[in-house]
Amino acid sequence: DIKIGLMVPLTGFAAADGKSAHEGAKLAVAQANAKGGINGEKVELVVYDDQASPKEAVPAATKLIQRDKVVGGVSGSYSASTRASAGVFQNAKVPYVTAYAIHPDITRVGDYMFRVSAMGEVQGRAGAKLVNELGKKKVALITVKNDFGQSLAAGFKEGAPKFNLDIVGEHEYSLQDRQFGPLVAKVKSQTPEVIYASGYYYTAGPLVAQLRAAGITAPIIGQEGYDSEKFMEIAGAASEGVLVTTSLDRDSERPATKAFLSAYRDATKEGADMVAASTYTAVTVLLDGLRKTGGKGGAALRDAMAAGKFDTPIGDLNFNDLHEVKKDVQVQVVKNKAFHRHSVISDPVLLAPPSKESK
Amino acid sequence: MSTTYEAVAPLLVVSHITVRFGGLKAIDDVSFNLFPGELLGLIGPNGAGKTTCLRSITGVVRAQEGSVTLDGQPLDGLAIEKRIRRGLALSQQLVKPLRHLSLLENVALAAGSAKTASPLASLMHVSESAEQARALELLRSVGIAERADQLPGTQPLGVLKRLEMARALALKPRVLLLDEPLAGLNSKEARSLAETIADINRSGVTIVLIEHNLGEVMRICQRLVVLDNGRKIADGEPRAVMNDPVVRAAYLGNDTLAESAAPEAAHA
Amino acid sequence: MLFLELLAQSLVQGSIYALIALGLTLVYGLLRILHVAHAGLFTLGAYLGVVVHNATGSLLMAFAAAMLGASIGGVAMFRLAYKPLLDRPPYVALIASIGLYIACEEIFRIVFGASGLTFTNQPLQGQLAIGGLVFKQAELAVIVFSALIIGLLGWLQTRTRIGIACQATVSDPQMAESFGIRLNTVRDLNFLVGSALAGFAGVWVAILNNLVEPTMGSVPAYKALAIIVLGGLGSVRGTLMAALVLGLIESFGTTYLGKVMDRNAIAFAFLILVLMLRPQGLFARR
Amino acid sequence: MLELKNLACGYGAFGAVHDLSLNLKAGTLTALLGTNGAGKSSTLMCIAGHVAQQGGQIHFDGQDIGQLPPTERVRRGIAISPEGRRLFKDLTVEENLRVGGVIHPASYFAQDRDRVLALFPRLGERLDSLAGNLSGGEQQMLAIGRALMTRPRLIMIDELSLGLMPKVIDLCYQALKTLRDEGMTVLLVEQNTERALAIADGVCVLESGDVAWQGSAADARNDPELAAAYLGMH
Amino acid sequence: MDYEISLLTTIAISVLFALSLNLITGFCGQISLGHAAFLGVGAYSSAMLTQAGWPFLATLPVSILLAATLGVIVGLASLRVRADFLAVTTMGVGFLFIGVVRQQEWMGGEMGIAGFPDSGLGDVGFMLLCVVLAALTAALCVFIRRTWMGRVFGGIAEDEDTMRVLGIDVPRYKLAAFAIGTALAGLAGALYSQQIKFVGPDSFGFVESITVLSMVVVGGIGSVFWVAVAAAVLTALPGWFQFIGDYKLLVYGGLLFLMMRFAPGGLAGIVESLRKPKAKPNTQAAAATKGAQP
Ligand SMILES: Nc1ncnc2c1ncn2[C@@H]1O[C@H](COP(=O)(O)OP(=O)(O)OP(=O)(O)O)[C@@H](O)[C@H]1O
Ligand SMILES: Nc1ncnc2c1ncn2[C@@H]1O[C@H](COP(=O)(O)OP(=O)(O)OP(=O)(O)O)[C@@H](O)[C@H]1O
Ligand SMILES: [Mg+2]
Ligand SMILES: [Mg+2]
Repeated sequence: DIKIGLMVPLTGFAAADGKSAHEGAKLAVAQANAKGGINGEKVELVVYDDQASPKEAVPAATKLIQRDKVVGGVSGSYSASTRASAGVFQNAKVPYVTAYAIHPDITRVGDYMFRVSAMGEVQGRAGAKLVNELGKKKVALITVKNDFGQSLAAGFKEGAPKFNLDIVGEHEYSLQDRQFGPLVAKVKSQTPEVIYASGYYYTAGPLVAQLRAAGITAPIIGQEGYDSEKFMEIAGAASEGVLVTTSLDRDSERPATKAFLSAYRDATKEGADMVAASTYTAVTVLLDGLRKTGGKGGAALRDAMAAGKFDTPIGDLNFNDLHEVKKDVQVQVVKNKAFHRHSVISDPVLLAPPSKESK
Repeated sequence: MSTTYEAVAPLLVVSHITVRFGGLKAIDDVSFNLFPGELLGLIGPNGAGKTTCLRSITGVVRAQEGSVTLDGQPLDGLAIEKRIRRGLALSQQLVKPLRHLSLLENVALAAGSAKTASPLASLMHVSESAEQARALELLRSVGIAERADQLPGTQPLGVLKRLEMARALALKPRVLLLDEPLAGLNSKEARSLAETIADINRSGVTIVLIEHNLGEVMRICQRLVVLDNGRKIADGEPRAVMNDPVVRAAYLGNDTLAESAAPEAAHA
Repeated sequence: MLFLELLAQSLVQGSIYALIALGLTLVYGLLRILHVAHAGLFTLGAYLGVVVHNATGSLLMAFAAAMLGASIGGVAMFRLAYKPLLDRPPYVALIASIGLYIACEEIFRIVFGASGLTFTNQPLQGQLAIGGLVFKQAELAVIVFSALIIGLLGWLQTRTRIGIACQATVSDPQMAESFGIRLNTVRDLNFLVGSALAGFAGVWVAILNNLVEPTMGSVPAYKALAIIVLGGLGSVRGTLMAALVLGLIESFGTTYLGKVMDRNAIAFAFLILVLMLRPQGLFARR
Repeated sequence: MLELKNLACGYGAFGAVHDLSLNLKAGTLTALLGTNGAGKSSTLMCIAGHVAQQGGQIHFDGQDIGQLPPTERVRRGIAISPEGRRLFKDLTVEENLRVGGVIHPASYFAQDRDRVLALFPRLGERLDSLAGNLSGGEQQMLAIGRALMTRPRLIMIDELSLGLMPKVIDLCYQALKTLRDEGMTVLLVEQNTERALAIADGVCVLESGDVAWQGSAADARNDPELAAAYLGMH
Repeated sequence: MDYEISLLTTIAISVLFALSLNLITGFCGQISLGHAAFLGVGAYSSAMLTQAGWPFLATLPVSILLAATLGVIVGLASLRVRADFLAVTTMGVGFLFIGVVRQQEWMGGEMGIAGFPDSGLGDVGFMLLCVVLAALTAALCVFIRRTWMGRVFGGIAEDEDTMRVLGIDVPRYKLAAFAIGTALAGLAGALYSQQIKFVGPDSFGFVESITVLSMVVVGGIGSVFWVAVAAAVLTALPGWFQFIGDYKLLVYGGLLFLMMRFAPGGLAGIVESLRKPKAKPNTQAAAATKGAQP
């Protein structure tokens, strides 16, 4: 058998995303095995729970490599733990594909690191462009206080001057907040034309509901953290019209996307979210690479992946010299309690991921 | 004896201290002197403020007004432990041994005060044998040596009282403050412990003794200070104080003197 | 206007805090246990509330189920977990309680899923305008209920024989028995009432957020401790004041100090400041 | 009214009292004497239901109460003023008295409290103080007062005179006499042997958990050997 | 083999960290629910200094010093508040620490610090360093236990008022306990940052503080050997439990609870009761002595 590793937060505060990531990865492996595996060998997915904690991640990653002898790994986890496990994979020269963690340093750890999602900064810049395309100028920026929110905000603020946006207020909240009374009151007092609010569905749901309840009607722009059916469930009617920048286009005509969405629903009886799609993608990218090397890992696998082009549910991917992907950002809008295509932001310059030269 | 003290400089001077607890004046402008080598009895009705007075001397409670000086040096504002290190020792009315140590170790801990003067010093010393030897001696002197290795948790009150005294003595104090050391002892035991106290006094330790056991107080004290309702109402030679009608009214209850204290006092 | 809205929001937040912390105050006041697992009962209440409401559509049933479930859970915790540990040092019960809380969180996750539950028909979402301020019905209800309950408990605790009997068991349980106070009854009762309150608070928070997650108790788990300590440990009046003050500090603090510290840090900076000035808390029992 | 038959009690494996038989008639005062550690306090706490009974029986009003919980014993009329006072430190003096009367209807309270305050006027001045802040003597008064609040038929007082000033000791003994004459049964533990013997009807002397002497107080007073050997009198 | 080395390193760091709390909470009785903050101080200072070009070993003294300085400040708080108030105050210190660090761009803010140079000791060398330091810490603890300082700490843990009446400068001893304990935590932090190669605010939060406290309590508060054992076991546990994946934390929480419920004295308590199965005062007696304060 060929073993690949998955680091994922099955327990702890990030367990909800961990579950999606796990399902996505399982689906990718199952599909590969159904097609006869790699070189006739079955693929085995070795899953370790890292609780999204760096402390748990290091021993788990070491174990994946030393005990289970995986030829490649996928991180379906958050930035902090991914950053910690990345070092272990790099040292062992085992390719490691990050699904949705956005910490910029992950790919800088070394040449065995890959990332299939757009980094926070890139999405933030796309957000700024979206505001401009909506024809609005006065923005209130609401930021979830963690690495995800911080990098989104950084990207947004980087993009804002390019489009002459006027940031009328910056607000922060913590990951555990579900009650936003004071924040909402302050936003209201600033009368923004549009709100750029980062968060995850479990913070964004209550946040959007409370913004709307306070009578704020300005459009709300969220990002891939919102990208879950749960968001509509929680925010209810208030979610209608919310825009989301993400990597998954629900109305896409691309075969890879459609196939994934239906296969995921068949497998789990639930709609796929961004985390599931990204992790699925990360695993398929790894498996594609393995197919090219005939199951061999190490430098061969790294080079195969670095050189490859991949047709995935979240778009056609190829990696730059820092092993970041360059791709368009999908804008989805909530209509009738579901995500639908709103527009696509494609701007190769604005959306350029960092490369070896940059920074 | 008491008359000669006026010539000597007092060892401990309590001057005009007042202690309030909320609205209650537990001590109201009390002053007295303690002369070197003296055994002073501090008596008075329940709630008169005797314990509070001792505690304000040791700094356990802060006096709002007045000052306490030891050997001419003011103690005001000093923390308890600093005062203790200047040579005070307190045997409390509410007995509080350390429950995880044996009686011997309880006393030995106090006996090691030289080694515990500062954290750094304490880190330099390991051996406890000298202190244990002294502790055993002290336990013997208060009569509970045979229980040295037991834990205090299960000891009857009388034993704890003596332990408390041994521990205070282990600090080698210049002034020993005793709060009802005889309570809970029968008369024979009280007599012998009082004897011990007198011996300690003769060995050069100045003592303030709070006691309701008037018989023993009259027998061993050289001078009495009487508090009532937070005020000092008498100060002087025991017999004279006891015959003071104000004291009798406040403390003894007029008719009962005959029954208890008087005969004791008489043959003291 | 902003000022008024912030004030109103701090009142809402303070009331929620008060509801959660009250049950804990009762338990702490009686047994001096830092009962972290209280937050687990709070979460249990929230889950039961949502599940029952979704099944029956009745808010009354939802509250009844939540309070009943939480109080059964609470009494069970006391009997099985804390009672044998009462004469141990307090951190033993604390760690046991933390273990219980972790287990609770995990059980909720395994049973109800990691991504949480929502109301199919979210109740009490109507809006009311009072003096230019807009409140949700649910927000007003929280304020009113916590005021009522706190009033009642305060009266029970300080004015009635039951209250005094409870407090007697704190100082010296054995002697309290010797004066005819049935220790087990008093303690069960306290856990019953305290846990029911936790369940009650859980349903309200569920309604306000329309989201019940396995980890929703993790903030209350420590915030409530901070509140009861700030309030002076064990006093109902103090808990109320501390909860409101904390709501106020957090609302204004995050609005004006958000750049320097986060919400927790603001709350705890205030707590530390208060404790340095008043080591016995804002309102010591006397 | 209280009858101890071959009572043995102690802590875990340790026996504090081995074989104590004692018969208290209603309206009498019995002094339980002995040196430190003899087992007096253990006996009282065993009767109150707090120290494990290891053997024998406790009959109260002819019924075996050995299995009853403490809460039940006090309802039957047994009150204790324990060694160490064991006040409810965080409650005020008044509240301590209230707890004392908690088994009775609230309407009894004012009357019972006033009776206690008449006995210990000092407590009246300190009604709103926390019990933990009282002076040693005041605490002792409160402990006795609290026991009286239960309207006991048998009152057990451990170390009555401990920490009390002579005047109050007199008052207490006076009060005990009165109570006894009103029909209350008293079981008294005292170190102040002289005072106890002067008032007691019966005497029991314990020594290391065994009965060393038992009889009427009159006999005890006239037995110099007893006084010297066990009672520490001189 | 690498896995064992990595695990051993993690365990050694945990042991060191747990012993550092044991000194404060176990020896001196000052309960702390914010001990991870000191781990954080050590980790951040070492990470930032190595990033600035310092050799790793040279950052150790700085980490120790900074953590101890903060520790003494918190120790000052312990002079004002006691028991449960202290517990919650220290918990507040923990939240304050990460709350402030979060907002500091120069400390990496939410993103934390990553990508700092290696210690240069190699995996085995670093593991040996950690193990030796943990062993030295254990030895120091055992030594402190045997000195007069240990006796004084024990007394303070039980009843500081009485210790004052014995003329012992309780504030200075408490500060000493905090200084030594937090200095060691700072050392553990520096090692931690080297091992994980990433420090971020969330790694030093309440959960971490609770985890280390549970190591101390599960081991048996105050016992050097058993606390070290508990730290090792609880650290390795999640790894062993990988196979139960989804139920990992449930089992962990459950074990924590059962351990306290049935062995409140911790591992040390279990061993104690095995050694002499008979004695142990029954609960009634214990309650009696607890209440009996004349
Ligand atoms: N911490 C305190 N808070 C409030 N009141 C107090 C405090 N300590 C003592 N008091 C009150 O101050 C008065 C004096 O108490 P103190 O203990 O000094 O009396 P005492 O003379 O030692 O009496 P006793 O002989 O009964 O021990 C008492 O009425 C007592 O209730
Ligand atoms: N909680 C306990 N656990 C174990 N042994 C105890 C406990 N309490 C008391 N003892 C032991 O029981 C014996 C009897 O103690 P008790 O307190 O009954 O004596 P006492 O006659 O009341 O003495 P005193 O006059 O000093 O109060 C003593 O040896 C004592 O050490
Ligand atoms: Mg006194
Ligand atoms: Mg006794």
